[in-house]
This record gives sequence, structure tokens and C-alpha cells, in this order.
Amino acid sequence: MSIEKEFRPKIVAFCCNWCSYAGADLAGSSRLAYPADVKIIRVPCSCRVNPMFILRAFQKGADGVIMCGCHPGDCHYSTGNYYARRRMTLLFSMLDYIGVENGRTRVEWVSAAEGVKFSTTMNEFVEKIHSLGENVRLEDLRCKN
Amino acid sequence: MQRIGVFVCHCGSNIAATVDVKKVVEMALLEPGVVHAEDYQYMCSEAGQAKILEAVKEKGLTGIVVCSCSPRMHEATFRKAAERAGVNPYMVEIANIREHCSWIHKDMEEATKKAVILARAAIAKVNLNAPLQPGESRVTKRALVIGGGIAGIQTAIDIADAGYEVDIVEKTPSIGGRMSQLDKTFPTLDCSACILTPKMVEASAHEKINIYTYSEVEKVTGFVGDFTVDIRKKARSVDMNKCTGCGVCQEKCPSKKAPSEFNRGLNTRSAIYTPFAQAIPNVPVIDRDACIKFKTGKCGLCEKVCQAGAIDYAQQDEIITEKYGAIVVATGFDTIKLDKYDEYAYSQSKDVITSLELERIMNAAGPTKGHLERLSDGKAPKEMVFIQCVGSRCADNRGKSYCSKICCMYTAKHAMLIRDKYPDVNVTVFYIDVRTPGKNFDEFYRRAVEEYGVNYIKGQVGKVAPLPNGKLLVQGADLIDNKQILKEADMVVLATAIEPDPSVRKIATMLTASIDTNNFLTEAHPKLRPVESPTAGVFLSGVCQGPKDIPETVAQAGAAAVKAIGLLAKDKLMTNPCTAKADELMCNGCSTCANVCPYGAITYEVKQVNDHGIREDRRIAVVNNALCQGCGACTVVCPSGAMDLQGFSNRQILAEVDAICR
Amino acid sequence: MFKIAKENLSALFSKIAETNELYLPVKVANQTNFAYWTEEAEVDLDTLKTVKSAKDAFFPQSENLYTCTKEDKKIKITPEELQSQNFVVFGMKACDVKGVEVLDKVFLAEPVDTFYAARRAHGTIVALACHEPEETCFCKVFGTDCADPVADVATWMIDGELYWKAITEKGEALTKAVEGLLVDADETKVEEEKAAIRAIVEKLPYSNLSLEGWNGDVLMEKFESPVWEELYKPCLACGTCTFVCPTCQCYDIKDYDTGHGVQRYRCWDSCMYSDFTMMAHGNNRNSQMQRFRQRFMHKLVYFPANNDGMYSCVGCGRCVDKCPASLNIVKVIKAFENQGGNE
Amino acid sequence: MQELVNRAKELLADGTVVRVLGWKAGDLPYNPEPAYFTSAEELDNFVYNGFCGANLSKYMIEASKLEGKTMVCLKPCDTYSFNQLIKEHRVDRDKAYIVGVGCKGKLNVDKLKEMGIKGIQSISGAEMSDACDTLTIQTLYGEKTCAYADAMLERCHVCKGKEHMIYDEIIGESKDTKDAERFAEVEKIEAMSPEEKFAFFQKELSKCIRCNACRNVCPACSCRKCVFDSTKFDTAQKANVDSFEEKMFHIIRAFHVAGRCTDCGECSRVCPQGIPLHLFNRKFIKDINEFYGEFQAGADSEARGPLTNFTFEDCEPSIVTERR
Repeated sequence: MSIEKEFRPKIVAFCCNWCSYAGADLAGSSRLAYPADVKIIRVPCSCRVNPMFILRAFQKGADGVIMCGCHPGDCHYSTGNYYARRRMTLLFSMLDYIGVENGRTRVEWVSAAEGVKFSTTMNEFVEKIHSLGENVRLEDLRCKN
Repeated sequence: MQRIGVFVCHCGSNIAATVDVKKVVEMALLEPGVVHAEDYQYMCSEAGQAKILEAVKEKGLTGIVVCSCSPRMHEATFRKAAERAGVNPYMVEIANIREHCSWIHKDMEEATKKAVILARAAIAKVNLNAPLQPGESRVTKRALVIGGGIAGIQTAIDIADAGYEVDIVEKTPSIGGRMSQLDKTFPTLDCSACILTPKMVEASAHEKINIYTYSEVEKVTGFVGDFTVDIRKKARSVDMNKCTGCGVCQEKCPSKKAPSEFNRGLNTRSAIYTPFAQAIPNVPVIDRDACIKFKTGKCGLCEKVCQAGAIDYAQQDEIITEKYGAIVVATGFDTIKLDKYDEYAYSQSKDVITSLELERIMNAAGPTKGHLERLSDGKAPKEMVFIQCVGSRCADNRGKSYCSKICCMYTAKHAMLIRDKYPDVNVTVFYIDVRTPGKNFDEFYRRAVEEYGVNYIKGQVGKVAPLPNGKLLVQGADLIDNKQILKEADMVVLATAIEPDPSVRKIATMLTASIDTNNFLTEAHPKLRPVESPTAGVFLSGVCQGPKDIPETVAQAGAAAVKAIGLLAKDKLMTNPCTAKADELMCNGCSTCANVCPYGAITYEVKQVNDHGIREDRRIAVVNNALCQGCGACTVVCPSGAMDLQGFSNRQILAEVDAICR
Repeated sequence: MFKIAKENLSALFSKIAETNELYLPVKVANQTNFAYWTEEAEVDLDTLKTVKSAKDAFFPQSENLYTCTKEDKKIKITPEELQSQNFVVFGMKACDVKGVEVLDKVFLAEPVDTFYAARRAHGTIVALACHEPEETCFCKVFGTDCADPVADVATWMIDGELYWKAITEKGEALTKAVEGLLVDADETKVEEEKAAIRAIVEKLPYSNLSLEGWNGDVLMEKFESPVWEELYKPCLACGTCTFVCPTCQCYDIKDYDTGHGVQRYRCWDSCMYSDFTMMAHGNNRNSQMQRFRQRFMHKLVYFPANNDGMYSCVGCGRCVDKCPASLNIVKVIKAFENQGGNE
Repeated sequence: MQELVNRAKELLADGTVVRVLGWKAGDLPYNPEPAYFTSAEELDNFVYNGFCGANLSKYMIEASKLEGKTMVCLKPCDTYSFNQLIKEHRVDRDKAYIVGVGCKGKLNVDKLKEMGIKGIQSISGAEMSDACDTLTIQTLYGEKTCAYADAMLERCHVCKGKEHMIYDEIIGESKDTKDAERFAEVEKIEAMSPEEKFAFFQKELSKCIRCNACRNVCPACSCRKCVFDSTKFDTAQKANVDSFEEKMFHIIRAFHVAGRCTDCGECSRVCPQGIPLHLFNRKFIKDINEFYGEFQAGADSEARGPLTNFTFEDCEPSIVTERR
């Protein structure tokens, strides 16, 4: 066995309570595997996700952050994900602008019925983060082990 | 510091087979605040819940973390257990180590590691939880229905039949709405008045229904269960209590030049008028803009001829303030203005009419007493052309992007009725698609084509030009035979798009009910809550929510009534305690949060605050807990972070982030 | 007295860096600040004033004090190590050197700040005379001679040559270490340069600023003067003046949770900030007027009252240059002059 | 300028206003400071010239709390900020008598210093009555001249125009000084490789000393308590202990003002380290324009900002990846 430390990314997934969290539950009950690197935080709505949370995750050592919400038009609160969509578009564009690798952040709309999509999305995302490697450009050295 | 108990569920082998629950317990005990941790076969069982009660008793727990299945499964169960144990139910957090962990990972070590982290995040969150209490608000057992068309009438009758007081506010002098203007209804060809009038009578006679006609909603304050509404009763100039409805005043009135709203301006009416014979209430109003008495001070004929002495020129608008628990919006529709469709010559020829105008022409009480004739010369038409989708399904911004839904069917109806009554009249219909989903709808359309010989042409009309011979030249395309069509017609009928009645904008603003870009009121959920507005306590009935025909309108009216009854049946409303809350000392009063609130739950008050010794009056956001649904949109637009969401606070979420990334 | 040609300076710097950390003005993204020297660094000795003073060399904007880590349920505390590596600060101006004297009064007095003391003990200051003083300079008012800086080593840049004179023992030691690169020189040119600098200083607009009446004796009178109410109004409450100042010494102590421990660190604070001296009960200076007044009262009244008349302003003029609202200590001093506040 | 002073005196005398918010002559040729004047005598120190770059809109937050009306001098670009502050209920329109003052571009003394002009004794050519095309500077080291435009603030090169968006009256001529593309610098960065972008911002932001001047001068940053000062959010920082923190601060600050920032350029004007902070705000403005349609914050005091609005057809966040 190789002693070389395998890169295990830390990935935070913000999921809205009504669609995506339920989608993740469905992925679970359907036994649709995705890597354990993904840890889900439940929020009431994608519009609850503050850009600050995303930056904070990177600061504290996350290598990727993904936000999932109801499909546009299906928001439990009717309009939340529309606001979230604009916020995240601008934030991601800004991260790209300051040279943070594209793909470290992602938004995906996952309904409560889309267990398969949840699982596929997470698999894809983890793979993407693997290809990007460790988060260096948004790291806080103090938080590195 | 909290005293936290962590309970790790095996869920039989569902969790325990892939997660080392003992290890999770061991690791949880190292986390700050944790004073107790144990694992158990089935935490959701009675015995499992008893473990929680026991631990609370023995260790004085203030916070509880259950590592188990999804909170969507058993959060409520464990919250209740906590409550029984004397711990605030909102001091419970669930770490989902089944759906999000044991069920999707095979490797025990990996799954255990993840379960430990998920538990850690839940513990970090509970450390910052605060007890929350659901609020209570009372319910005024009275409903307001805005709009007195078939939608409003049906909703009001249904609510009233359930035993609740209902007020209908109608802006015109009579209830009845658009349906009262229709001649026949598809697909049964019932006489519209014959089926509507009994409903109108039922509403007006109902002891629980109170009708304000010639009235408008002026102001709405309050929230679900407790709205306060100002209704402006416009001066009718006729005393409702004295008038007997004999109609003499209308006969004698010398001013008969005002266009009749009811007949879509196709003929005129007197200055003192009831819109139509079966109007309810059967009490006329004086149109002060048309009345000679009001314009010149002379005349006063109606006063002289009124034996009941009901005429009251001095009458003033009256504001009535009433409290309601629920509000139903049933403001209906109007046809769009055709000024952007000049190619159809609507403004140039009297013989180009809208379908709603045709309804009036076909109606025995209409301007032509039900005879089909050209309005220009009174001659009977021989060639009639119907043009579909005028302003509907419009790609440019002249008209509406949506399908008005009812036009295909009423055009088939018109065509059939004309061919039935005047077999010598040729009827041609230009259409994009014929849409006939609905019970007996397609059969109806096929009858029009097959039995009545209506000529349907798939294609659009480019231009209608009045000819010197008085006829109309219709230039269209036949897309099936791929040829240009030139047709001389005697009358052209435009299936004009419908749009929400313009009054809805003001009402939506007053109710903080959201409207879409087409001014249709938005539903709380397009599929699952189609008759509720996102604003709690506001319900939607009829076309104000989207295009519909009569049966759909009536069905939705009933559904809206049921929702309103469900609300009125409650004495008190329990409110979700996970609501937004503004920190008074940090709030800038900038109104940004109110702009994104889908529920109109945020208002502003000028309050005196004491900011570390500085006393100032400040404009501060106040969240109405009865309205707030806890989405958190406001928290992110608040730059200072003054607005926070209880139960999902910034610090709680950040603590979870930190715990996961550690 | 020695000298070295400008083109040989990089050799000098690498020589110094062999045994010392070297800290000198470096241009990054168009701005010159003190920074650690590397082969690639763009050394800039021409800019008269670095944006920040050289204060960081002895009192960095932030520094760790200790780290707490958790081992099971026990907490382990690891203190940060003190400076043990010798270092050289090259190119400090006379005003900044004087700034260090002010800091010494604070940090070397009992209780001694060990972090600072360690840095002072291991640091050697090579000062550089000001070639072309600017209109915002007023070091003369505080008795500083920018033509003849007093440090471990004094240097002058004249016609492409750096003249070098060791003053203290530390200075001698450094000179010895780099002796091979220096050549002997006489002082004629240096004396000429000094005279030229002093002549310009005489012409500077602020050189005649009077500090008469600014001392501890007039504390309450100054404190209660209505002049402050007018003066503070444009103040944005930013920390620019504080952070560019060579003498501001206030710091805050904060904890940072790294996820695997807690770092206790200190960082500069500004008395202009609304949360400066914020305590559990609140803040004893609630208004910006009070905070504004504090800054200048401290520099011109409280500090001299407690430190034998030494002001905690050295006249570097950085705040004059940098204040976004064009406020500064000179305007404050003048305002009191005009108001007759000095009687 | 005299016309301005005379009008101010009139307004004070007839009781329309009880104070005037303008600029007071400084003690150097280039450092006038924002100031209140309450009497005709005080107005003798009033000055308005090319160095009066400060945007006085934000001062009106405090002035709105005072008794009586304040006459405030606003340049065309300042009026955008004022509108935005009205929209956010931070200033009281009724408490302001807005005199739209003419503007021919404002000067940045650092530009002169970058040209090696030092020891400045006097500057001529920067008065409003001047043509404002050449500056003549007397220094201790001789006389220098410089084209007015070469010493202008960055924001004036991308001038939003000479129209005042809101005012009670206008005094003085304005000039549109635009001579550069507003988004040229942003586009230049966008065209860089991720590595270059990262290096560029890392270098610029490494200079940040967290003095908060950018924030405190910003009319959009009008929070009573900034999140970065708040202990409630776990975000309070006073220094950039790690390079992450300067990124966090500037990204979040730009995000908080996105859709509200009028691009007044005050942040870049005041940064003591010359960090081109407008590049953050302008990036958001450019993105907003491209994604959601042209929007100029402060063009009026009513329109919904782009981040408190949406359309059903908005682009997805993946556009960021797709358009590369």
C-alpha cells in the first residue's frame, strides 16, 4: 500500500429543506451512493444561503461548496430560489474574477423526486473537486492542519 | 453553555450495519457542551424516547441531538419527546446519519467518520440554539370577497353556507360580473343569465352575506386572521333603503347619452341607471359625470318622479372599516385594449367587434335586441369572419404571451349559434391552433365543424381593411393549403385576449400579494397551493389567478372558499417560531428586506432605541410572526446582518460549516 | 564614514541578509511599504515616505501570542516564540526612528512587552536622511533633524552613492559585517547635503507650527473645548491615520478558532473605530467626537504629560497625506491656535 | 464659486436652510475638507474647486437627523448616491436643499505625486472659473505644469455625465470628462488566466491595511454596524491576519453594495494604499448589466435593485463557466 496521503476533499452542500434535502433523502433511501466527502447542511430555502457562508466554508478548509435548491418556479416560498440564483451567479462570477478555479462552487436545482440527480450531481462534483485538487486560493493558512 | 445529550440510533441495522454507533457516541462525548451520549436500537420507539426523558431528568439536559434518520421523518417525534421531558422542542437537532450516511456508504470506517462529523455539526448548532415559542394570533370570523362576479359570488355562498359572515365588495353598481354579459355558455349552450341570476339572488338573500356594490377596497392593514379593511362606498345618489327599483327615474332621465358599460359601449344608457334588468341590488346609481343636475345644477327630474323619495343628490362617499380573518380576491378580467392591433381595423369600422361585444349583440337584452346585424348599417351579415388569438400567444410585446384559454370554445359557440339561427350566414374562423381540452369540449368543436359547417382555416389574418362598399377585406393565410386568402366579410369578430382586471394591481399592492408580469396573482405554490396567495390569509378565486372558463372558475371559487373556511374555523393561529427577527440596534431601516419578502411580513416602525447610551428615533424593520414563513430571503439581503432567522441563524449555520470543515 | 555606490546596494542587501532578516522599502503594486527583502523585491529608496511607517518591524499589525489546542477534553497552551533572529531595518527616516522612541516609552516601560522587547533587542536600524522633504513634513516641530538621523547607522543618498556612518555598537557590528562592500569616504558631501536639506526644511509650510500650550497642564481646558465639536465633523471614523502612524500603539487582543485550536493574537486597533474600548457594559466613548478628541488629546496632551513632555507625534505627515477627509493633526493644532485655545 | 457662496448666504438668510454642507479651504493647496457652515462669516472659508472630490451624500445621513434643512452641494455623480440613499430611507429628502454644483472633473493629488511633483506650495488652474485644462504647480523644487485630465481621479475618466439626477437648483457648468471605457480595466482582468487574475488581486489586496476607509467613505456602506465590526456574525476582524481575510472583506463588501453601488469611486479615491477597489464594484456592475439588463444604481430613487429582483428567465450560475 502506498503511504502517500490520498486527497480527500472537504465538500459542503447547502440543501433547501423542501426539495433538495428531500432529494438527498430519496438518494439515501434509494441507496444511490456518492462519496462521503459531501456533508449536507439543511437550510430552509436556497435563499437562506449567504455568500458569507460559502466563503467561510472555504476559509475553514472546504475544497468545494455546492448549493442545491428547488427548481426555479417550484420554490416552497415561491420566489426564494430566484433571488438565490442571482446572488450565486454574481458571487461565482466574482470568484472567477479573482482567480479562484472555476468549478469549486456549483448550484444545482434538485427536486424531492430527483434522488438520482442528487447522487449523480454529487458524484460529478466530487470528481470535479478531485481534478481541481486542494483549495489553495481561498485558504486561510491558520486553518490548515 | 448548553448541557447536550446525544442519542445515536441504530435503526435496527439500517444505521448500525455501516456506522459504528459506539464510536459516534465516544466521539460525541468529546465535543463541547456534550454531557451525555448513548446509542439505542430504535430511538423513535417509545423506549427510545423514554431514554431521552430519562437523560433529561438525570443530567439536566438543555439541548438534544439525535443521530438518526432524516429530520423529515422524525424531527417532530423527537421535538414532542423533548417537550414531554420539559425541554423546549426547538432545542432538538437531528443529525441525518441514515439517508445521508449509512444508506449510501458501504465502508464502515468512512461512514463512521462522516457520521461523527454530522453529529459534530448538529452539536455545534444546538450549542447556539435558543428556545423558541410559537406565537398565537386570533382569527376574526368574517371573510371579505373582493369582486362580485361568478367567482366572488360562488366563494361567498360557500363560505356563508359554512356559517361565516362574508362581505362582497363589487366596484360596479351590480354583482354579476362578466358572466352577466354573456349570452350563452359553452359547451351546453345554457343561457348565461338563467344560471347566473339564481346565484346572484341566493347571494343577496343569504343572511350571512352582505354585499357592497359600487364600492372599492381602499386600504388593507393587518395580517392573516386579523385584517382591517377600509371599504369606500361610493355615493350612489340613491338611498338604497328607500328605492323600490320601479325604474321610472331611468325612463324619465333626459340624459341618455352615456355609453352603456354593460353593453360594452355599443349603445347608451341614462345618467341614472342600473346596468342591466336583473341587477342586484336593483337600485340605480347616478353617473355624476353624465347627470345634468350634477353638471349644471338644473334638472332634478328623477327626484321629482321618484315616489319613494330615494334620490339623494347630497350623498357622500362613505368609508366602512371592517375586520376580516380571510380575504378572497376575485377581481376577474377584462379584454385587452386593441390600440396596438390596428391592422384589424377595430378602430376604423363598427363592423369589427370583439367577441364580448358579439355576446351583447346576440343577447336579447343587448343593443340589437338579439338580432345579428351590422352596427354600421343595421343590415344582416352574410359573411362573418372570426379571428382567433388577437393579443394572445403573442411573441412580441404588443399583446400577451399566454393563451387566453376560453376563446377557442366561445368562438365555436358563436359560430354554431349563428349557423343555427341564421343558416344563410357563412362563418369562417382563422385560428393558430384549436385548443379544446375539457369535458365535451372537443365534441362541441367538432359539431361546429361537422354539423354546422363552420369553415375553420388554420392561419393568421394579416390585415382587415374596410372597403368602399361597406364590406371588410380580410387578408389571411391558409397554412394547410399554403395559400393567401382574400375574403370579403360583412362582420369581423376578434377573439380578444383577456387580462386581469386592471384594478388588481392596486389590490395586490394593498394585500402585499404578489402578481406576475402579466398581472395575474401568484399562487403560494403553482401545483400544490393553487388557490392561495403566498401572503397568508389571502386566497385566489377565478381569472385573477389565470385564464379560466366558468366551470373552472366555479371550482376554484369553491376551493378558495374551503381554504378560507379552514382558516376561519380556527380560533387561534399557531405561528411557526422559526421566523426572521431584526436586531433593533443594527437595523438600518433600508427596506431592502421588505422588498424580497414574499409574504409582506416586514413593515417598518419608527422606534426609540437606546444604542449603548445614545437614544434615537430610528426606522426599524418589524417582522410579523404571523406572516413570516421563515424562508430567510431577508437575512441575506441585509448587509449588516441585522435580520436573522431564528432556528437557522447566521451563527448556527456558520457553526455547522465550521464543524464540517474542521 | 563609508560609502557604497548605488548599483552595489543589492550586493550589500544580500550580504546583510546572509545573517539577518532584512526589512526595507519595497514597491508592490505601485505602493512602497516596508517588507522583507528578497532577490526579486523591487527596493525603492526614492519614495520619501512609505505608506505605512516602519512600525511593523517592531510592532507588527498582527502577531500571535499563543495557541490553544484541545487534547481530548484538556486544553494545551503553546506560547508563541519570541523573536530570536537578528534583523535589520534599512532606510527608516528620522521621523520613523523617533517613532520607535515613542513606542519604547510604551512597550519597554513596566510591564515590559516581551514580544516588542525581543524585537528591539534583535533589530538594527539603518536610517536614511531625507533627500527632498515634502510639504506635509513637520518633523522639525518635534525637534527631529531629518538631515541627520540618529539610529544604529545613519546613511545619506547623494549623487548615486550611499554614505554610511555607524553610530551605535549595533551599528558598528553591522558595519563590520558588510565592511568588504564599503569604501572609506569623507564627510564633505554629507555636510553639504545636510545643509541643503535643512534649507528646504526651513521653507516647509508646517515647519513653524507652534506646539505651545500643548501639555498636561491644560488637560481639562483642551478636553472641554468646543473646538472639537466642529473639528471632528468630516471624520469618517476610518483607521487610516492610525494605521499609517509610526507612533500609534493601541492594539486589540482577539481569538481565532482555526478548527483545530484557538489562536490568540493581537492586532492594531484604532481609537477612531466605534468598537475601540468596547467593553461588556458598553463603550466609554460613544460619539465620534469623543473618539476623535481622544486621538489628538492622547498624542498632544496625555502622552507628553506622562512621558516627560514627549509628544506621540513625530511629524511624519502621513496622516496629512492620507486622511480621506483631509483632516489631520496639523489642522487640529492650528484650530486651537485660531480659537485662542492655548491661553 | 462666489455664486455658490452668495446663494448659500441667501438661503441661510431667508431661513430656507439652517446650515450649508460644502467644503472648507484646507491649509495646503489641495486639501479642502467637508464642512458645515451656519453663518455668512463662516462661509468666507467656503471653497469649491477641483480638489473637492469628496462625495457629500453620505454626510446627509447625519444631517438628516438634525433640526432644519441642510443645503448640500452635490456634484452630478454624487446625486446618484443621494438617490440611492433616499431609496434606502437613509436620508430625508425633505431635510435637504440640494444645490447641484458644476463639475469639470476632480483631481487626485496622488497623481501629481506619482509624476514626481513634490513639495507643493500652490496650484492654479483648478478653480471652477478656470478652463480646467492645465494645472500650474509651484513647488519647493521649481514650477511644474500638468494637463488637468492627467491629474483627474480615475472615476472622472469614466464620468457618468454632467447631469444631476436630483437637485433643487443647479449652480455652475459641468463637463462630461469621460475619456475611457468604463469596463476596460475589468475586461482586461477578465481576459487574464486564472493564475494571472489570482496574482493580480493577491498583490493588490496584500497592501490592504484594513483601515476601513473604503467602507466608511462609501455611501452604500451606510450600515449602523458593519458585519465586519459585529460580534454577532463571527466576522469581526481588525487586521488581515491571513491573506484570506482581505479577500473575504473586499468580496463581501462588494457583494453587499452590488446593485446599490453607483460607481462613485470614493473607495478608490480614499484607499491609502491605492488599491483599485472600484474594480470589484465595477465587475458586479458589468455582470449585472450583462445578466439582468443595464442598471445604474441611483439613477432614480425608486427602481428595485437587481439583487432584490428577478425574472423567471434569469441565467443560471453555470453561465460563469460556460462563457469562458
